[in-house]
Amino acid sequence: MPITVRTFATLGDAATALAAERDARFLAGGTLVMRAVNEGDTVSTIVRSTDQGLVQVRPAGARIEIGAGVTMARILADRELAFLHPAARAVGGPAIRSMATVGGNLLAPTPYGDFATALLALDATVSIQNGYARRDMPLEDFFAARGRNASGLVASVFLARPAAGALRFRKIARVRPKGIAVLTIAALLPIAGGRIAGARVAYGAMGPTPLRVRAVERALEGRVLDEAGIAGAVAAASDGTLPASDAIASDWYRREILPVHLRRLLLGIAA
Amino acid sequence: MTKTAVQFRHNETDVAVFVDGAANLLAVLRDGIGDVAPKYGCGQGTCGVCTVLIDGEPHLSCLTLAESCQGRSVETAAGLKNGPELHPLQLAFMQHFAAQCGFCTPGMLMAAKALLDRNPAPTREDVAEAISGNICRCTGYEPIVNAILAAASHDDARRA
Amino acid sequence: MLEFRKDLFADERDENLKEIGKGTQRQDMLGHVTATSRFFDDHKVPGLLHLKVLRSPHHHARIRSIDISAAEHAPGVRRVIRGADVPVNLNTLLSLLDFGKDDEPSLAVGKVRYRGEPVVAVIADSEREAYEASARIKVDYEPLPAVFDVEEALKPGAPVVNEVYPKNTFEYYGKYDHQKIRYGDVEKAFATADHVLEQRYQMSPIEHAPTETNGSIAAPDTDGRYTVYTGTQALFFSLDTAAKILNLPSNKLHFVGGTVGGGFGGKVDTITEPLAILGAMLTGRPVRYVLNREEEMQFGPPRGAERIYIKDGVIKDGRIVARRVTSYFDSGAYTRLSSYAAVKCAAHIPGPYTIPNVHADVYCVFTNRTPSTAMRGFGVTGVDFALEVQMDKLAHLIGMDPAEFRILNAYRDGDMKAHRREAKNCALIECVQVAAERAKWPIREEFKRMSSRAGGGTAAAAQAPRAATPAPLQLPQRTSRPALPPAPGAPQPGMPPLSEEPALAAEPAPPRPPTTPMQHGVARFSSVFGTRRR
Amino acid sequence: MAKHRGRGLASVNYPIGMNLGGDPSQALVHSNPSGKFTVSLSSIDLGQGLKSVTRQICAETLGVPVEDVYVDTADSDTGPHCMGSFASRGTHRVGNAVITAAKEARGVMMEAAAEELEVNAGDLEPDGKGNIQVRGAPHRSISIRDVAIAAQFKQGRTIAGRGIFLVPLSDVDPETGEMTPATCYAHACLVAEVEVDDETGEVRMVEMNSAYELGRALNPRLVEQQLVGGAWMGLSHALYETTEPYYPDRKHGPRDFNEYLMPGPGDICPHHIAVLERPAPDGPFGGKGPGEMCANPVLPAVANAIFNAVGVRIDELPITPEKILRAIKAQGGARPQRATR
Repeated sequence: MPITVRTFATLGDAATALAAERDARFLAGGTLVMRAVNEGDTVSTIVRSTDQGLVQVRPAGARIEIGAGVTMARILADRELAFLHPAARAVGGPAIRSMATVGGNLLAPTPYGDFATALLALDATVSIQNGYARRDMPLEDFFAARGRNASGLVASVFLARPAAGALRFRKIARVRPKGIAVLTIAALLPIAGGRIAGARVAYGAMGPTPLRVRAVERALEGRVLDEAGIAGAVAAASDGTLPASDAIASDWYRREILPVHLRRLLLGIAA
Repeated sequence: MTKTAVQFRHNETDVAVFVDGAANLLAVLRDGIGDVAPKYGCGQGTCGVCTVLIDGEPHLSCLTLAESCQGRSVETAAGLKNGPELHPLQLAFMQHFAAQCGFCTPGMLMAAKALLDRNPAPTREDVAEAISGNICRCTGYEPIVNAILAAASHDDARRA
Repeated sequence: MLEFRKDLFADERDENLKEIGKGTQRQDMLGHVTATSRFFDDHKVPGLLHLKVLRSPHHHARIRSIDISAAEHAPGVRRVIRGADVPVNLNTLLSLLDFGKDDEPSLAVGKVRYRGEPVVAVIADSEREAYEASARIKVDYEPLPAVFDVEEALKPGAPVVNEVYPKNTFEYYGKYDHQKIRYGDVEKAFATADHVLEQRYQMSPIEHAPTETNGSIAAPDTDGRYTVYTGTQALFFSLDTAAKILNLPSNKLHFVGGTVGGGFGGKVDTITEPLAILGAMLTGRPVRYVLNREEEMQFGPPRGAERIYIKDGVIKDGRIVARRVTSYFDSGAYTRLSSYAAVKCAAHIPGPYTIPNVHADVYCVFTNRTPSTAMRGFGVTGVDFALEVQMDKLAHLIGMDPAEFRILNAYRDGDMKAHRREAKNCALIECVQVAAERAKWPIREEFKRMSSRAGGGTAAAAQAPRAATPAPLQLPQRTSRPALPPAPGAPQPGMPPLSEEPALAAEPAPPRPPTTPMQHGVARFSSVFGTRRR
Repeated sequence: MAKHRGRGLASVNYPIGMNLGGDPSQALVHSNPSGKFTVSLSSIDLGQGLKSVTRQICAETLGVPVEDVYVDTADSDTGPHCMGSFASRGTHRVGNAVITAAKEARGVMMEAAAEELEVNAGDLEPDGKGNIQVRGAPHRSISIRDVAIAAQFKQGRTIAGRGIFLVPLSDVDPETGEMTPATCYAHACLVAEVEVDDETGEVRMVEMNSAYELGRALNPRLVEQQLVGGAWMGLSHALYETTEPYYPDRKHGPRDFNEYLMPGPGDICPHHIAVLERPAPDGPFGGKGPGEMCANPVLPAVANAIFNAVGVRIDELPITPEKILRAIKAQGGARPQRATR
C-alpha cells in the first residue's frame, strides 16, 4: 500500500495522530524514517508537523530550549550554542547535518547518538508531547525507557549553558573525518577553586543507549585534572558499561580503549 | 491511489509534479522530471551520490520527502553549467582527472559547491570535511580534494 | 605525484610515438562532470515494473514448501516467479568456457545453501509493493547444519554444501580436488635449509562496494527481442549467460551498457539480468531489478577469503631453497569464478622469485556463505599479502635487509619459473631499487648494481632447470658464490632474531659438506657479482 | 602512551591478461566520409579508462589526431565480441584487437591516398595532423578528409578494419601444474611508513613511496588515476575492509557505508610514485595493465611496517586496531624494531 503523509499544524494533533496508528512514524529530518521507508520496512503513515516550536531555539529562564526539529546544521550556525558545536559536528557529513535533528538523535540506535551523549552530560530535560499533554523528564529516564514504553513525541530539550570550556567532547571513529562511533565521551567538568565540582560524564556506543557513568563522576569529584587526580576515574572508566560487538568494533575493544581515551580527554591530550 | 501535487524550483525552472505518498526527492527528480544527475547509491544516506542542494544547503535526496520540497529551490549537478559554460568545479575536476567511473561525481560536485558557496577559501581539512559524506571507490579522494582546492583558488592549472 | 624513470630500459622503448604516452583527457570526462554519462539506470523506460527477491533467512536449509498465494494477490503485484518458472534453472558462469559443472540455480529449489540466497522473485508496480508482497510469501524451511570454515568443510562428515560437489571442493581435471604445482623436491630441500619457517595467513572477504549497485533493466523490444540496459562488466559474458538460463537464441537479446559505476570484479556474475529478462518475458513489461545497498554488501558476491599456509626453507646467506604453499579459497555456496582463481593463484606461486623447489596445493572450497567472485587482483591479492609478509619474516629471521633479500631472490630474465616457463621481461629488481631510493631506504652498492636482465644474476637462479621436465632435487650451490657480507647493524646469521618469531622456525640446520659445483653446459651458472655464464 | 613509527616494504608481480588465455576480444574500426574514425567495441569502461586508452591506441596506429577518433562501447548489436573487462585484459587484449583493426583500416586509407596522389602507398606516411604525405616530400600531401571522400564516393573503398586478439587457451598439466598462465607481467615495489598507537592499536599512514613497472604508460594521467586509487584500495583492504568482521562467523556483516569501513579523505597520506617502463613484447605499444595489480603491494607493505613499528605480526586481514592491541598486550608491550636500514 502507498504510504500516506499527514501534516499537522500543531504538535498536539501530530502526536494524537501518531498514537492512533501502530505503523505510523513521525518524520523530522528523515535520516531514520526515510531510510526505513526506502528499505521496505512496514510504515503505514508518515506524520509531520509544521509547528514552529519544533524548529526554534529559545531562552527558557536560565535554560535554553531547543526544538526537537532543530538540525545539526542549525546548531552549528548558532554562536550561542558554541558549546554544542563539537557534538553537532560529530554527526554525519554536511548533508546529513542539514537534515538530522536533535529529536532524531535521541532515538538513534547505538552506536549512533553522539549529540544525545553530549546532552546527557549536560543534564538535559526532554519535553514529550503525549496527545495534547506535555510532560518533561530527565534525559537519563528517557533513555532508560527508550524502546520499551516509547509513547509520545519528542518536542524539545531543555539544558543549561555550561561554563565556558566546561563541556569536553570526544568521538573515536575508525574513519576520518567522518565515521560512526567506536565510542563517544562527553564530560561536563565544572571547576571550583581548581577542583572538579559536579562532574557529569556520559558515554556513547558503550551500551544500548547513551550512558551516564556515576562511578567516574564520583571518582572525579573534588579532584584536580592531573595524572594523580584522574587515576580513580580512569580505573572506574568501564564500570557499568554494556558495549555491543558490531561491524565497527568488539565489546572487548570498546572496553579496552575507553580508559585510554577517558584519560586523554581529562588530561586534554589529543586522541 | 492518491497523489499529491508538489511545486518547487529545479535548477532555475519551476516544476510541478504529482508524487505518491512518501516518495523521496531522488525518485521524483529521476523518474518524475527526468533529471538523472543525482544517482541512487544506497537509499540509506550513507554514500552521498544523490546529494543535491535545497535552498543552498546540501541534502541527501534519497532521504528527503519530496512533499517537503514544496516551494523550495532544488539544485542538482545538471544545473551546474551556466549555459555552455562549465562551472569552475567542473573545469577543475576535469583538469585534475578527479573522476574515474563518474558515478559519485554529481554528488561530489554538489557537496563541493555547498562548501565553496559558503567558504571560498577552504583549507584541505575543510574540503575533506565537506566531502566526508560522499563515497568514492575509484580515486582515493586525493584528486578530488585537489580539484576542489584548485577551483576555490581559481587556479585551474594547479596540478595534484 | 608521478615521476617517470625514462633512464631505465630506455634501449627497449620506441619513443617516437605521437599519441601514446600523452596525458590526453578521458573521452568520458566531460560526460562525468556534467552528469550526463549514461549509466544503465539512467535510461528512461515507460511502464517500468520493479523486481525484488525474497531471500533465505537460513545459512543452510531444506525447503519444505513455498506458498505464494497471498503475494500473488497483494496490491500492485504483476507476477511472482519461482525456480520452476526459470527455463534452465541451473548454471555455472564458466560453463561458457566449458569449465566446471552447472551448480547454481537462479532461484533456489529444494534447498538453500547460504543466507540471502534468492528463493522467490516478485514483480510489482513499485519497489515498495514488491517488498510488501515478498513479506506475504510463506516458505517452510527445515534448517540443516552449516559449515563456514574452509578447513572444517574438508573434514570427513562435514555438511555437504552443494550436492554437485559432494566433497565440498571444486573438481579439477575430473580427478583432483585441488590444483597442483610440483617443481623440484621441497621436502629434501627443507632438510638442506638453515631455517624453515611455516606460517598461516588469512585474507578477509571483501565487498567491491562500487557506488552503483548491481542492476539491470530489461524491456520487450520490437520483433520479439529484449533490450537490456545493464551495469555488467562483461557484456557478452552476461548476454550468453542470460541466453543459456532463459533458453533464448542470443540474437533475441540486445544488451546495452558500457558505462558502469565501478565494478572491480563485482559485476561479472550476471545476477540481475536473467531474472529481469524473465520478468519482462512473463509480464510483457519493462522490468527493473537493482540490488539495494544492503543486498549488495551482504548478498552480492564478495572477494572470497583465502586461508594460506606457507612453509619456506632458507639458507643463511639469503637464498630461499624451497617453498610449499597450501591455499584454500572460500568459494561460498557456489563456484562462480573461484575455480579459476585457484588456478591463477597456483600459477602465481612462488611469487616473483626464483626458488628451485616449489610445491603448491590450491583448493576451491564450498561453504555456506554468499558465493564469492572475482575482484581486482583476483587469485593474487591474498597470496601476495601472505608471500610478502612471509618474505619480511624470512629476511628478519636471517638478519638480512628486506629490500636486499628480495633483490637477491628476485627472478631474472631466463630464470625458470615453477610453472615451467622461462621468465622474461622482468623488472622486479629495478622496482625495488627505485622504491628504496625514493624512500631513502639504503641498500648496498652491489645490490644497486643488480639487474633483471642477463648479467644481473643470482645464485638462486642457478639451480633452475632449463627444460620443462620434472625437475630433480635442486641442492643449493653453497660453493657457487661467496656468502653475502652481513648487513651493517644486522645480526649475524645464527644470532637469535630481534623479536619473537613464530615457534615453527626450525633450528638452524647443521653445516653440510659442499656439493659438487655444476659443470658448464649442465646448467646456467651465475654469481651475485659476476655475470651469468651459459 | 607512545606512538611508534615503522616502515615496511613489499614487492610483487602481476600476470597481465586473463590467466591461461582463451579469451578473445574483437574490435571494428571504420571511417566516415569526412575522415573521422569510430571504434566499435562491446568492451566495458568501468572507470578504468578503456574508452580513452583504446582511442589513443587507435589514433596512434592510424596516424591521426586523437580528436579524430571516437570509441563506442558496449552495444551487443554493434560492438563485436569481447570477453569483458576483468583479469587485466582491457588494455592488453582489447588494445591489441584495436591495433589489428586500425592497421587494416590504415592500409586501405593509404591505398586510397596513393591513388589520389598517384604514388606508391609504400611511399606515404600520415603526418599525425590529419594529412597523408609523401615520405620526404611533405609538400605532396592530401588531407585524410579528402582521402575519405575519394574512397567513399570515387574509389568505392571502405576505410575500415576488423581486429581480434586471442591468446590461445593454455593446457595445464594436472600433475605438475605446468602451464602458460600469462604472456607478460607488471611489477611493483612499495614502501609504507606508518605510525602505531600502542595504547589503542590505531594506525595512521605517514607516507608511501613506490615504483611500478607497467610496460608502457599509454596515458600517464590514466596510469596515475589507477595507481593512486589502487593504492587507496590496498590500504583499505589492509586496515579496514571485510564483509564479515568476525569471519568465519557470519555475524555483524556491514549493511551500509557507515558500517563497511574504508579510509576517508582524512585518512590518506602522501604517495610518491615512480613509473618504470619495460615494454611487453606482446603488449599494445608495450603496455601492460596497471589497473588490478596496483593495490597488491600495499597490503603486505603496511603489515610489515606495523611489525617494524611495534613488533607484532598480524597475519589475518584486515589489520584492525583490535588485532594490533591484542597482539601488543600478548607480547607485553610494543617492541619497536631497529630502524630499517
